Amino acid sequence: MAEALSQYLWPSVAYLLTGIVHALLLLGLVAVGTVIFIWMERKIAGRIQDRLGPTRVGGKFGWLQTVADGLKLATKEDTMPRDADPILFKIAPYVALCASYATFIVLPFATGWSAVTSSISIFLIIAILGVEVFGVILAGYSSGSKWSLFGAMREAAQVVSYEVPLGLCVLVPVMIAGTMDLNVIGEMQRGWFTNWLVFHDPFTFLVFFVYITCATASVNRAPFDLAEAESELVAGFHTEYSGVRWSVFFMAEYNSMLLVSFLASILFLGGWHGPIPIFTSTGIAYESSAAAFSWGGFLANVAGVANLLFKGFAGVAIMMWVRWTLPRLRIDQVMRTCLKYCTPLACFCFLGAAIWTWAFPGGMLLKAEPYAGFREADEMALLPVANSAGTEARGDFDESVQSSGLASNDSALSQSLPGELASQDDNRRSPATALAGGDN
Amino acid sequence: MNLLTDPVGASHFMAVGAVMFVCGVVCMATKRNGLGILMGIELVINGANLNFVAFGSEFLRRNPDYALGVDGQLIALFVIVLAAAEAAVALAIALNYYNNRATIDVDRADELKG
Amino acid sequence: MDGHINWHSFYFLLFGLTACVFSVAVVLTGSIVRMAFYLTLCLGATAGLFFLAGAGFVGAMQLLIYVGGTLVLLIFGVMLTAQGPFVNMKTRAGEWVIGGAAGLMLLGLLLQAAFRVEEWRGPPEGVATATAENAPPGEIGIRMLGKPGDNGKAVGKESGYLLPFEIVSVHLLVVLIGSAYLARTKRRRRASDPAEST
Amino acid sequence: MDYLPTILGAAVLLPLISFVVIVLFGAAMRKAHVPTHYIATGAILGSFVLSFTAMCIWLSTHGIPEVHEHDAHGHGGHEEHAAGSHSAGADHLGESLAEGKLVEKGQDSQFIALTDDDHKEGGVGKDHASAAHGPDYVADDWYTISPPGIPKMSIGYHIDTLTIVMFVMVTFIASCIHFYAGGYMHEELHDVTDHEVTLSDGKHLRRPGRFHRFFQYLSLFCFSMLGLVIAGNVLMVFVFWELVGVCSYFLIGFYIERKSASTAANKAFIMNRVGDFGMLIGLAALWASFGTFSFGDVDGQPGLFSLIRPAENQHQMTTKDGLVQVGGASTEGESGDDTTDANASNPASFSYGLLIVAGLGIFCGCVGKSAQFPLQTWLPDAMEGPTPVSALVHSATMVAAGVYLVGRFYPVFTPEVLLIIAYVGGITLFMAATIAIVATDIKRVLAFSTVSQLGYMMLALGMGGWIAGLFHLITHAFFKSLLFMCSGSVIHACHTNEMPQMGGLRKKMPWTAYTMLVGCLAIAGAGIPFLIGFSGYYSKDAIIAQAISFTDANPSHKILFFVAAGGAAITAFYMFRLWFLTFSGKPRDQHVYDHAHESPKVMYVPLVVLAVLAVAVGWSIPWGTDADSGNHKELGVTALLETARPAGTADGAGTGVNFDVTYPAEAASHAEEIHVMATLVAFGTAMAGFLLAFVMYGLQRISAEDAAKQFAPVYGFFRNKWYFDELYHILFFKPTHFVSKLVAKFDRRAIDWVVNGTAKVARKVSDTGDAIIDKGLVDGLVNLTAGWIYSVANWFRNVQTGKLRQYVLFIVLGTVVLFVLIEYSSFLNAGH
Repeated sequence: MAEALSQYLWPSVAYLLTGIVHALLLLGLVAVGTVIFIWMERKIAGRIQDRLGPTRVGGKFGWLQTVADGLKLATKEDTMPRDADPILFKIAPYVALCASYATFIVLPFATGWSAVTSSISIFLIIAILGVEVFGVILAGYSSGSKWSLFGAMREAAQVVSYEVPLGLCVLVPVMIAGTMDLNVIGEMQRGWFTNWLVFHDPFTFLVFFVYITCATASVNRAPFDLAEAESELVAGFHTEYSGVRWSVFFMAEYNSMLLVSFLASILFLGGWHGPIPIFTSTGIAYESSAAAFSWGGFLANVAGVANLLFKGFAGVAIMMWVRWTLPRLRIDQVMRTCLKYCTPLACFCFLGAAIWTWAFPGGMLLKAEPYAGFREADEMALLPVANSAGTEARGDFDESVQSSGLASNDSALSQSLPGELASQDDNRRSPATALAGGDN
Repeated sequence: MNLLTDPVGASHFMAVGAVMFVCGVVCMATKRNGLGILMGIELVINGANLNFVAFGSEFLRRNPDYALGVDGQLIALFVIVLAAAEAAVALAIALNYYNNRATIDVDRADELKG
Repeated sequence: MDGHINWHSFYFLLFGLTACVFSVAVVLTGSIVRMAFYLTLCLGATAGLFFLAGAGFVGAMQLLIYVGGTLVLLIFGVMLTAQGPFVNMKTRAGEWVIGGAAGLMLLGLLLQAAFRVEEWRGPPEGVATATAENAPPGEIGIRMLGKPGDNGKAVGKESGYLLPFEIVSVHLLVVLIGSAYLARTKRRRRASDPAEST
Repeated sequence: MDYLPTILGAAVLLPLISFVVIVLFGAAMRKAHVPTHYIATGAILGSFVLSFTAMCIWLSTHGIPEVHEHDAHGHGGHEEHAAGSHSAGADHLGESLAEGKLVEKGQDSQFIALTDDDHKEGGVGKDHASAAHGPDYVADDWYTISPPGIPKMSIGYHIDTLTIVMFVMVTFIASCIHFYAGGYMHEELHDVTDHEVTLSDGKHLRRPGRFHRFFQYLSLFCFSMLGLVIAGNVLMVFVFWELVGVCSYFLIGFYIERKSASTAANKAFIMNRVGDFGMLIGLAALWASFGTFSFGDVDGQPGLFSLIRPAENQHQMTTKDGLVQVGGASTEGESGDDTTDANASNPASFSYGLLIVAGLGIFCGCVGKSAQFPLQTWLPDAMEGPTPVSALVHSATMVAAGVYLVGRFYPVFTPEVLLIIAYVGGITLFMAATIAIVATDIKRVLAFSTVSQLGYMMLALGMGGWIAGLFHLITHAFFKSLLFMCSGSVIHACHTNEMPQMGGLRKKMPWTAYTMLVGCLAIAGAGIPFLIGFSGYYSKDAIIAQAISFTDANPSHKILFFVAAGGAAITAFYMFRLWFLTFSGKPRDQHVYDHAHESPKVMYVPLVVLAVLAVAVGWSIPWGTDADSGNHKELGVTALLETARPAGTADGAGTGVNFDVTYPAEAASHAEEIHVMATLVAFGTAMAGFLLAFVMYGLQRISAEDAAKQFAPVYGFFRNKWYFDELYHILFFKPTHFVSKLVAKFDRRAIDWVVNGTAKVARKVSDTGDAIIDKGLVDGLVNLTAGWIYSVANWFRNVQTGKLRQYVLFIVLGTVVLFVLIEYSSFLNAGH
């Protein structure tokens, strides 16, 4: 988009404009998402508690209720306790929101549709997500209230602890794919739903549920919402917040939920690929994230985004369902769940999946003939090259390497490729093993 | 030189690193709070780390062949990990100190004075 | 002119200034919690600088370990050792002067060292550094497992890091146990009764 | 076959495991009231099962042994035995002997020609385990200790029929003894009051029971004995040999608080060391000469036996080049005319003397272990140990080890050594038998009887009766363990060892009495002549037959025959004296009699089992006929041992070089005339002894007291065990004391004076030096330096404020200064 615009504008302005548009799109997703989530939550809670939920304000199914809520929050008086640390108190909600919002920078929404293509995107997401707790702690501490402080402490302890099993769970698909690039992990699951990693082997199937548990805990949703246990801590770290700042915390929370749901879809549930490969089998979808622009591919990607959004919203709905169904755990139970069950289980699954992948390179239910596009995605993970070079490399790769046509800034990797390709009869070989094996 | 148009080099990174380093040192020298000193140490370490990464990078040099390459990143990784370890131990010591003295003022910890 | 904005340099300015400003803020602020917050921002900006230098993995690591882990730990320490909500331990003016002077001297020294070597000043003009790609983490992993890089242009300079890797692993384990031992709950002595604290 | 080493190795290790388990958990088990002996008994029982399995495997692979000699005589010719190459040669020798010919030097060539012919004729002949080929054996190393380059030291095995027979015997008897000991030692389960130990305050010692310790030692004992038997090389033999010694030390000194027990243990140990010293010399001689330790051929490397009796020389004693020649040179002059024969070995050409030294040395060890003259005095004292230990030591393990070793090393012994063995055995036999006549302690009678029987075995071995000696070892093991356990049962019932306080116990304890009677009959060699008999009947017959055959060949050594025959008579006498004194007649001590009771079942059941075997172990069971050769097969100890006979010894040990002695083939003693005569002699002498005992002690027609008074000097002489202890006291103890006193005096007077004088002078000198150099110069310098450092450091300590932040500043300033200095110096350098 930036390139297209730069034909008409100064490059710098075009660059800035593009960035702003993208950011606004994402922000819109977050804001609208939050509004929808609030409504969803109320309706789901109502249904689960055998009542109707909000109906009075108006609109079909009472959807105007949440708009009214938003108006109320925006116009509410913004109070601050006398003992609070003013700077930190004001800035804390934005730290939390920024942290959860910044993760979208590397999240792919469809084939090739990510703001920044990074080879370590999943790692980056996990890292940035960890910063969110910082805002919570700051909020809790700067409020000058013991309820807030307790809530913040609980949240910090819980989130820091749950980052360990969460990271381990994420490692399983990363290991199977051999890359930390979410684009590649998503592309790898193209095709029928049997290609989804959750069906890759029994261990990924198990670790998917461990992931759901840990993710729920790390975004502080019930039954792990110790940090804002109303009955004990009033409202936890945001006890003293009101108005817009409070709603910013709310946005951060719902945003995190949406994010972990997206991650669950991309890591385990096929990402933006549907269960039935309509666009892939008709051939109009992009074959890889490096493919040239085409309207068919664009259409397919739009459908993919819808797919991913659906999965993400479904995940959030499930979290709500869980919240209104299960009672809250005690803090020691929360910690025990993390340290005594989730962590060992995740370790076990990691080992199991490693052994399984080594023993059955194709996975359990994966089709005998995997999707051909993956091979290219595989190469892409290996080659930090410009997009055009990647398509060229597909044709006659050896030649391009010989003629140093690749604009790679890491010759070690490009040199390793011929040997790696020669031995790559099995398309499912992970890039990491190929790299280690073909390197001499 | 115009920083907005000219490419930056390792020197610029080193300058930022130097500022962080000095801030860390001053922090260590002036803060009486033990944890403040700890933060000063973190600053110092990060300043140094920045230099490693800058020297490892091939984009920041006149002649990319002279860059450290991945080695710089690796050393930076090790430094980060060791700093984390150091922070954990230092924090444990600070907590212990606090448990014994009910204060965290390092000026009170001068009993080793001979 | 406008078309020649070097975005790489722009981002460097952004992150570098953030880092510098907030590191100075760390020194100047009195509240320990604010210090921690400024430190977070400073370290986050450093992570950004790492990305700019092409060390994406290190940057992510920095975010994960420092900002996400170590600083949370630090905040814990702050909360556990803070008696009142905001504790200030005032530093005497003389110390500020001496410390500042020493710091300035050191800064001068380091800056002149940094800009001394022509070769470090950056690539020649016109080279597009904005395309700086982050190296994939694969090579870092392989090097950590002890395989020397076969980067043809720097033979002899690069070697495997298996031994340091192992040492650091063991070191981490030791630290984990040691700090758990040090920080484990003990009978808390009252400050008002120095006779008890032996 | 391949499993044999594994099976037997497991059989060896089982007792060791039991030992380790009891060592580790014994004390805990005692506290928990878990009987420890289940472990030990289970282990040894397991060993027995394994050994028995091994024997079955061996028999199934090698077939039931065939018997040649009897056939040869029965058919009066050897032409039809084309298949058995050995049998022909042996038969020939036997026949020539039977015709009264002496075996001349020249027969060797004839013998070799014969075997050559047989080989040509009997091409399809089955490869028998016969002497001409050497016995079948399995030998290999489990583990090699030494690095390559030096003579190999390894842990290996050497398994032949002898090994297997010994295994079965040892494990079986040990199993019985373990069972028995479980009952006998039950007192040790709880705290024990030792009435024989009086403490300084007049009370008796009270100590915790050592039940588990007893079984732990017992297990170790069995392990060492089995290891000794399976050992594949001399080094291993020596190690286990010493282990056996140390176990006996532990067990004899089991009641360590009793002074007599601890002295007896020490005595046994030291006496054995004396013998072992000789053995070490022998081993050194062997090693120096042959450079190998292993018996058999391992990995193609020839072992001791093949080196001494190589197959190329028809297993006759041979040398190799390069041996120490001194021995050979010294004997050359004396035996020059004996060595002219072309085919026979040429003793003078190799270090024959060294071989004699080796043989004598090894026999020295056996003398110590088997309590032969003149080291026999420890064995009776060893009665201080618990009776099961005595049973084990005297039958299957310790003393048997000596005889076993003589049997194992048989190929190494030269005729001279054998003759010495025979004489030592003879002296021991007679001396011990006479002492046994007058002993009153029931266990001592048995102890001297053991010494005497061991003398028998040595005598037989020394006279060339390899099978006779080892056969007697086996049979003796059974009936002697039986006898000891019976006596233990009696002691258990009466709480006394003295026979004069017993009498009439037959009615109180019938099981013990009749099983002991069986034992007495067996040791006396009772049987119906030429028909059937107790086991002792066969083995004693074989020995006496060997004696006859040997003395026929060497009339000048006729005395050995008389010793053997007389010994048989005395044996019968003292055994029945024991039985009559103990079990028949009227009770001499009513209190003891009233107190006596039959032992518990766990004790007398092993007695019955052993009694059955004491009767039957000597029998040979006909086992059909071999289809190929037409030879009879027999299943029996003798037949089995025959298959293990060391190569080259079937036709006698040859002729002595230094002594005038000729060894007939052992087969010669099976000749009809000799056999008949031996049976008659054995039966007659045993009968005479029995009758005398019956008259004196059974019917009490002749008063024993009167006889003792009448022969007072002889009686006293016997009673005091031929004054051996006193002799040793005068011979060794007193001179040592005297010399050590002298040495002590010299030490105190002369050496101390010199040492003290030197010390005084040195002190004077150092005092002077100290005053001038040390105090003045060195101290001054040191103090000066220290003072200076002190003042400097005192100044520096002001810097050490302990303020952390100050230190940081110092570091910063230091860095800045350092850089400035470097900068400045580089600036200066650039200026130049």
